[in-house]
Amino acid sequence: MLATGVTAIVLGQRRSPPIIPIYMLCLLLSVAGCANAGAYLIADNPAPSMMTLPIGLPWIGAHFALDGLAAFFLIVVNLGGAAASLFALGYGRHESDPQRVLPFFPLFLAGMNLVCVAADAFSFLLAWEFMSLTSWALVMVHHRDAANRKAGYVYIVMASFGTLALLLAFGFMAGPDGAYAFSAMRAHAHSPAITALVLVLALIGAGSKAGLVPLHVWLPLAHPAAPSHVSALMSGVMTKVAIYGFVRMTFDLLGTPPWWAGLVVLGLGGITAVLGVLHALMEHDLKRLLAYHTVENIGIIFIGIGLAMAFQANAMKAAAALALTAALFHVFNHSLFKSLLFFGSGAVHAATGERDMGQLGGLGRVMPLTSFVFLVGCVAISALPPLNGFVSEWLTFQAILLSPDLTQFALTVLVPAVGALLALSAALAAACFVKAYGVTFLGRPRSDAAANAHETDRFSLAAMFVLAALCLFAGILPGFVIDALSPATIELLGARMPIQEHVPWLSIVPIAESRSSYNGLLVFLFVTASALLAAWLIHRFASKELRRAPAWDCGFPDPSPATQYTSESFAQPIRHVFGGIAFGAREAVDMPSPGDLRPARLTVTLHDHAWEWIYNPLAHLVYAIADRLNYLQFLTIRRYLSLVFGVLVLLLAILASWPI
Amino acid sequence: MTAAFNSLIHPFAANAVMLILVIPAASAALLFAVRDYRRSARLNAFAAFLMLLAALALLVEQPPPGDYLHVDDLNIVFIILNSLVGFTTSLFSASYIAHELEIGRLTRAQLRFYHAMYQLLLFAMALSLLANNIGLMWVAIELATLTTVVMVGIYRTHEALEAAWKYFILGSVGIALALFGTILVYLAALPTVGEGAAAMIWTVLMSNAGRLDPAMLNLAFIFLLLGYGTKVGLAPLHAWLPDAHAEGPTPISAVLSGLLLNVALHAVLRFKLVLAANPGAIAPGPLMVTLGLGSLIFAAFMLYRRRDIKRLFAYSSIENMGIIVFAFGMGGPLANFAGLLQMTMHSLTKSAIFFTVGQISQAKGTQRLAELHGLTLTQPVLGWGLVVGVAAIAGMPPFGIFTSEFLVVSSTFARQPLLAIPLVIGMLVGFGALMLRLHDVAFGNPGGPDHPVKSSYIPMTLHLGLVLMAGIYLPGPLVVWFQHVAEMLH
Amino acid sequence: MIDGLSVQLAQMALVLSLAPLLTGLVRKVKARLLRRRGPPLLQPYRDLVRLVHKESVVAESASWLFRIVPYLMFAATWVAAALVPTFATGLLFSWSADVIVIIALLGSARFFLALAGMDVGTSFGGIGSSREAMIAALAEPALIMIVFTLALIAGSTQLSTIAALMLSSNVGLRVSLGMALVALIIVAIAENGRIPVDNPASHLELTMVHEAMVLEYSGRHLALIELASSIKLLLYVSLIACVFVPWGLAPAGAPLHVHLIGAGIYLAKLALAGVLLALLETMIAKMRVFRVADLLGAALMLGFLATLLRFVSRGM
Amino acid sequence: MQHLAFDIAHLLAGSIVLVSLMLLYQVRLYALLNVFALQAAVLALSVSWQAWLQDAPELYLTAAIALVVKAIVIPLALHRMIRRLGIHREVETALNIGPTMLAGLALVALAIAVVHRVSPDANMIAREDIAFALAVVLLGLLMMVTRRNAVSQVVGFMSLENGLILAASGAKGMPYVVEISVAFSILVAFIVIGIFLFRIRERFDTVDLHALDQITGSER
Repeated sequence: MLATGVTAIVLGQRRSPPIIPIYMLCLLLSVAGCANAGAYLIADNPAPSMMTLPIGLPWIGAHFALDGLAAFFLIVVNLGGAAASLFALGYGRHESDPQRVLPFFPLFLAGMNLVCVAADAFSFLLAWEFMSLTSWALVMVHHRDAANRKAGYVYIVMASFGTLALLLAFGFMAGPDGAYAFSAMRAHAHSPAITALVLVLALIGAGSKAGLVPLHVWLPLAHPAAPSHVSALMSGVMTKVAIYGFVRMTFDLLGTPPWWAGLVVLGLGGITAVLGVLHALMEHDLKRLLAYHTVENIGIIFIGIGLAMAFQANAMKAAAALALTAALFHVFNHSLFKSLLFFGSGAVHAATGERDMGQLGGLGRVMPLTSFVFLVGCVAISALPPLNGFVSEWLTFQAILLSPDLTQFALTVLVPAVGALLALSAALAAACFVKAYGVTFLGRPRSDAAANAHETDRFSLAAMFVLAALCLFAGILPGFVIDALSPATIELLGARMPIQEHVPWLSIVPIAESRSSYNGLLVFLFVTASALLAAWLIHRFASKELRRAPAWDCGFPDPSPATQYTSESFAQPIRHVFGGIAFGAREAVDMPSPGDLRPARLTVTLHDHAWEWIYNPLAHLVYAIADRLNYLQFLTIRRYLSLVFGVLVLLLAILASWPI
Repeated sequence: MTAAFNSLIHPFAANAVMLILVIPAASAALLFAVRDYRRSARLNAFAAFLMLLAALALLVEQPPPGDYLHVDDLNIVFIILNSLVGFTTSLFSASYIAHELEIGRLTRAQLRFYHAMYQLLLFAMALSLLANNIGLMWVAIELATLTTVVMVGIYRTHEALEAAWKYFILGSVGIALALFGTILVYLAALPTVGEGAAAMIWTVLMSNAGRLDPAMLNLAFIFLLLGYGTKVGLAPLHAWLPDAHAEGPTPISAVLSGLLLNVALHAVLRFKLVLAANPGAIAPGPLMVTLGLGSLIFAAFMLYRRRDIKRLFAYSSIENMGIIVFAFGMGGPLANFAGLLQMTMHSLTKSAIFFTVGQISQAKGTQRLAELHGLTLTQPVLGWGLVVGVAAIAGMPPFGIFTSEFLVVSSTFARQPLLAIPLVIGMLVGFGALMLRLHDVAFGNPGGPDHPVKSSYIPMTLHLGLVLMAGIYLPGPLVVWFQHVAEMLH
Repeated sequence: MIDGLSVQLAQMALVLSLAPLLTGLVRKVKARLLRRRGPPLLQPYRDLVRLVHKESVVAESASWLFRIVPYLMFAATWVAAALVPTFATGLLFSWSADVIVIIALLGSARFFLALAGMDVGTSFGGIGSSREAMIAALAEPALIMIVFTLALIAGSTQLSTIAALMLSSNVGLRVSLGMALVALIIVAIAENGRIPVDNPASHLELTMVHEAMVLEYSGRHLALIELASSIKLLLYVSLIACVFVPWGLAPAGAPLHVHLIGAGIYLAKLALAGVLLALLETMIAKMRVFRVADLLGAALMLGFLATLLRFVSRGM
Repeated sequence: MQHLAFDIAHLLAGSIVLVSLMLLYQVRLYALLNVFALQAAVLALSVSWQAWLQDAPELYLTAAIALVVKAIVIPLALHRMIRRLGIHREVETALNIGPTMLAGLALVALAIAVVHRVSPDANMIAREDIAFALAVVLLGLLMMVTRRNAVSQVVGFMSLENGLILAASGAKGMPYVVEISVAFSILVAFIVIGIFLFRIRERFDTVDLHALDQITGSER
């Protein structure tokens, strides 16, 4: 079995200090993993391969299985891993203390691989929590910064909270006699009550890892805190492993989910998508912005999953297959472009030492290649054709359009609303990345660091270009990806989308030609062709001379770059529109009286409802109880004795009144 | 007494059992005599090692139960664990105590005393584990208590003496209650078993537990649970535990957390078995579950406001004891197995943590959490050792406690979902507190002085290695053995 | 196949050639309504030619992106327009992109234009981009909702299919359609930066959106952008036309004269739409930028309501 | 005859309970010590009665220990200590006398109620004795809990122990009663010495280290 191989070798290798060999090794192993899983998916009628090791929980052993779903997620994991390793070959040199990164990076990869192949509750949870632990260690790499320590703390607590939720869920599915093997759980039929509980717990567990609102609070803290290649892994890959856990539990282990589960997941997904992107719009820290975007994309994926659940509950297999394919496709896409974008931010960070967009700007001229691939990533994540982000959202829309056939009224009311939310989040994402790219790479540099930046190293560029190429490929030839996803959907739903590879012109047809179809390749060709045509015509028959001149700017050329729009000012109109609802945003203008020379100030306060309504109260509660109980630490011996005495008398009284 | 043995117990096994008792007793006497503290430390470790060998010998052959001593699967687990941790701790204490002498916290006289007491403690614990006679068991535990009281107070600081005094008073009351319970058990057995020593022999009690007077047994169990529960450190009987851990020498904290709590727990388990075997008596399970949950949640919250690192981990011991008692209270093969595993893992991990903490406090010259920062930078081995230890004790994979907590929670949830909720909450709260402190201690910008650490890392690494192995792979024989014990406890 | 191709090519040429005319028409009518003589109908063509032959001045602080955006934008818009049936449904490549894709193509055009607005690093560019982003963030979901309504009625997101269904007049009058129409008109006005959302003729810095973005452009680049925006206007007009007043659309494989009739009718539709738009723009005043959000929000609500109606009951 | 013997045993046991209640009633330390000495004496009496009853000679030893150590030595020691350490003579109560007495009565009732559950077929003497012993134990604890002075708490602990001895002696043919009583006397001695060493004047909780250094002369 591959992943165990990864673990073994990784464990063997981990202690050696030098950077190159470790990342090389990770790269090779990840590529091998990709190849293996890919081979499994390509193979016609693949048979799931099982394996049991005599480790882990005694009298059960550790089961591992490789099936379609696992194989697909293995590809996602190892693709991300390979890219991250490649990137780290260059980026790792900038690391201040690599010996805090090197041991855990391979272990982190191994943990994620293990989660995907684990086939019994114990090894699943072990790998899951191991993944959390190693990633926590990676978050704590730059531990001298108090903010990072807080991030690590919030992260590890949320992670173990999620793990405990999953643990309870598995405990339910395994039953009192402890049938922890997935095969046993599948065979076991679960009562509705148990199914409901398990679903809720699984949603909490996986959601807290994936960053589902309101369990997302750790994510924008922890992801930026880690080194960029790790952030890419956490954001692009680890959240996907969480998705894997959810899909595995709901579709595979529980069997057909009830329709209301689809309702819940849909609603949460929609809210998550919009809130995530709104938060991202308000951010001015590049990596935090990307992290919040992960929240948004998780929402989109959960919308797809929710649709699939709803369809499955109504026995609309084809539709369910479409929805699930859309979700998984988006998983794939997001792992690609989110890694790409985090790499980009890492490159920027390495070149300028800045993450605050307020200090950046104009990098497009000093780092042309980076800015180009970053642009590709932005277009992809903004769901614009002809790149891959659009395809998965398009598929999701197609799935939504099938949902009027759902029988439950609640669903038929909710689904269009979710569709609106999805569209809204897509549009906002575009706005957000106009902001991110425009403020960071365009305009004039806002600091010397930005002005004197320089292009990053070859490895980093290579990693980013590979990912960009993959984004383009998945965007213009989505048919192949969809076909590669079919084994998973067949296993989980017993249905698949129509085979795409025979469709003429390589276009994709979700249900029927007459209904809807999309051909990324042609659109791409048309756009490039007509753009080139226009350029050629104009340069051929009309002028092509060009003159550089100072910016006109309506005749008010401003010397200082500070007059450019910053990320805050860019987001201001959108904050006006949504801020009131989403953040309870308040603006306070402090305008000096005439003749007063002090500058006017505009202060904006945003609130994160999740923190203010859930987490801070909880923390306060815990501390309050802790304070109350703490008195017990400083009692006199007599009082302690009276405690003992009280318990004794209480027990005796109970005994005296015990019915025989 | 020896006469009784030779007549009752098969020679070879008798030797093994005898050795377990004689070695520490003899070496205790010897150590009182030895002047040079280095030699005495070496002797101490050597004796502990011999004791470990003797304990392992019990695996080979177990003698038939005698009037006073008996060996069964249950107490073999405890004995081997005890002698193992006792041995490693003696290794650790050798270097630790030497350092204490250098910085002048202890005098040579006290050192002699210390080593002798150490062996005496081992002897007392071994005796109470091996005792087949509940009166003997009681005596042994009283002896162990008194020894540890003296050890806790050995620094003669104001806090140390107060802690020792508190421990002494509460301990004496506990002892008294336990004795009353023991008498009640005897009275319960009197009508059926008849007068004389037979009515105090555990095996005899077990064999006709069904016919003992239930009401009397209930009464007895309450007293025993409270009496020995004080030693286990169950809230609200725990008051002595944190101070005793915090103020005593660190090796003693390790022994207290790692061993003495288990010994008391063993006593409770014995009587639980008697009670469980009696149809008329109340089920002991709910009582233990309640106490366990209470201790778990209470300790979890108490962790937040701690200022002293050793007190912190003392409370985490209470927390773990709560989980263990909860597991045994739940009963059933899975939960019992989990309880045993958790107990073993806790002993190993917690003593390892105390080793680390002791070295840390020696390196930094303080136990105050507020003054410990960024240890992974200044003392990489200690810092990361602490990280690993805390991760293990907090139930993180791939360490053994994860396995046991997995079993406890999942099996509980499958049977009593409502019980699992507070359990999980308690675990989570405690986890949060431990992690919070760990972040401050192990990470961040270092401060304060840094003395080099001379004591050896071997015990710590050994324990953590074992815990790690248990988390990934439990050897088959061990599993079979634990399962058998779990069945027996069922 | 062949006639499909010919229709496709004809349409591409048609939109390219007609777009400036429509813009000119609107300007002319507006001027007349304002008692001015106004520029001649063909003025836009002249402007384009002149601009194309001028040298283009690029700010020093502009990056490589600044210079390719006009081409990308033009291409995206043109391709999008080429896929909306104007006078015939039988477009060869209509299957390669459904209406969602068309919207998304316009979206990417806007995306790049907004980037270009921020590229030079002037304050006005930023104003334009951020306001455009805000408008788009509301307009696109509304558009998607409208598309949902249509798609749910027609059971397809292919414009040709939708148009064909609308043509086959068994649709009848529906509440949802009405709502969708109103919403679509609002969105169209917003997307094309017409009054009351934005004033294409305005150069008062603080009120302009689209103009602010293209402030730094000149020469051929400006020409392409102008052309693209007039194509966009044409696109929306023909979108509304082919969905809501599909009469005269030549079905696929119809004989040539039908196509010619269709083209004639299409021209009539365009003229009508231009006059109506001019009327509207002269009648109402431009609103403050932040009121736009309310307007578009209303459109979004309408679209959502229409979709919801479709979801809960087929009849509406 | 036999019946009469049981009655006498019960009488003695009951009177010990009575004396425990009297202990709770005391407000002056000296009086407290005297009453405690009385209790020890009564205990010795009852233990020796049990010895005669069960003709278990070793119980006489226990009785002797009770008489000598607890009725004479320790009270005297405490007397001297009070004088030496200048502990003021009042019994400081955490709970006033009246409520304490009520609580004590409630505890006695509880003890009887609990033991009443024991099936009567267990031999009578044990059953009744246990009831009284339990009562004494609980009252001793109550004493420790509701009195603030170290001395009175020691007294409480010792009366608790008396209860244990009572139970042990009542248990027919129970082995090691002597050993247990010895062990406990040692324990009590430890506590008393502790009080003396640490100069615990008023409270259990505050140990006076300075005094300790004087005594042991250890350098710190």
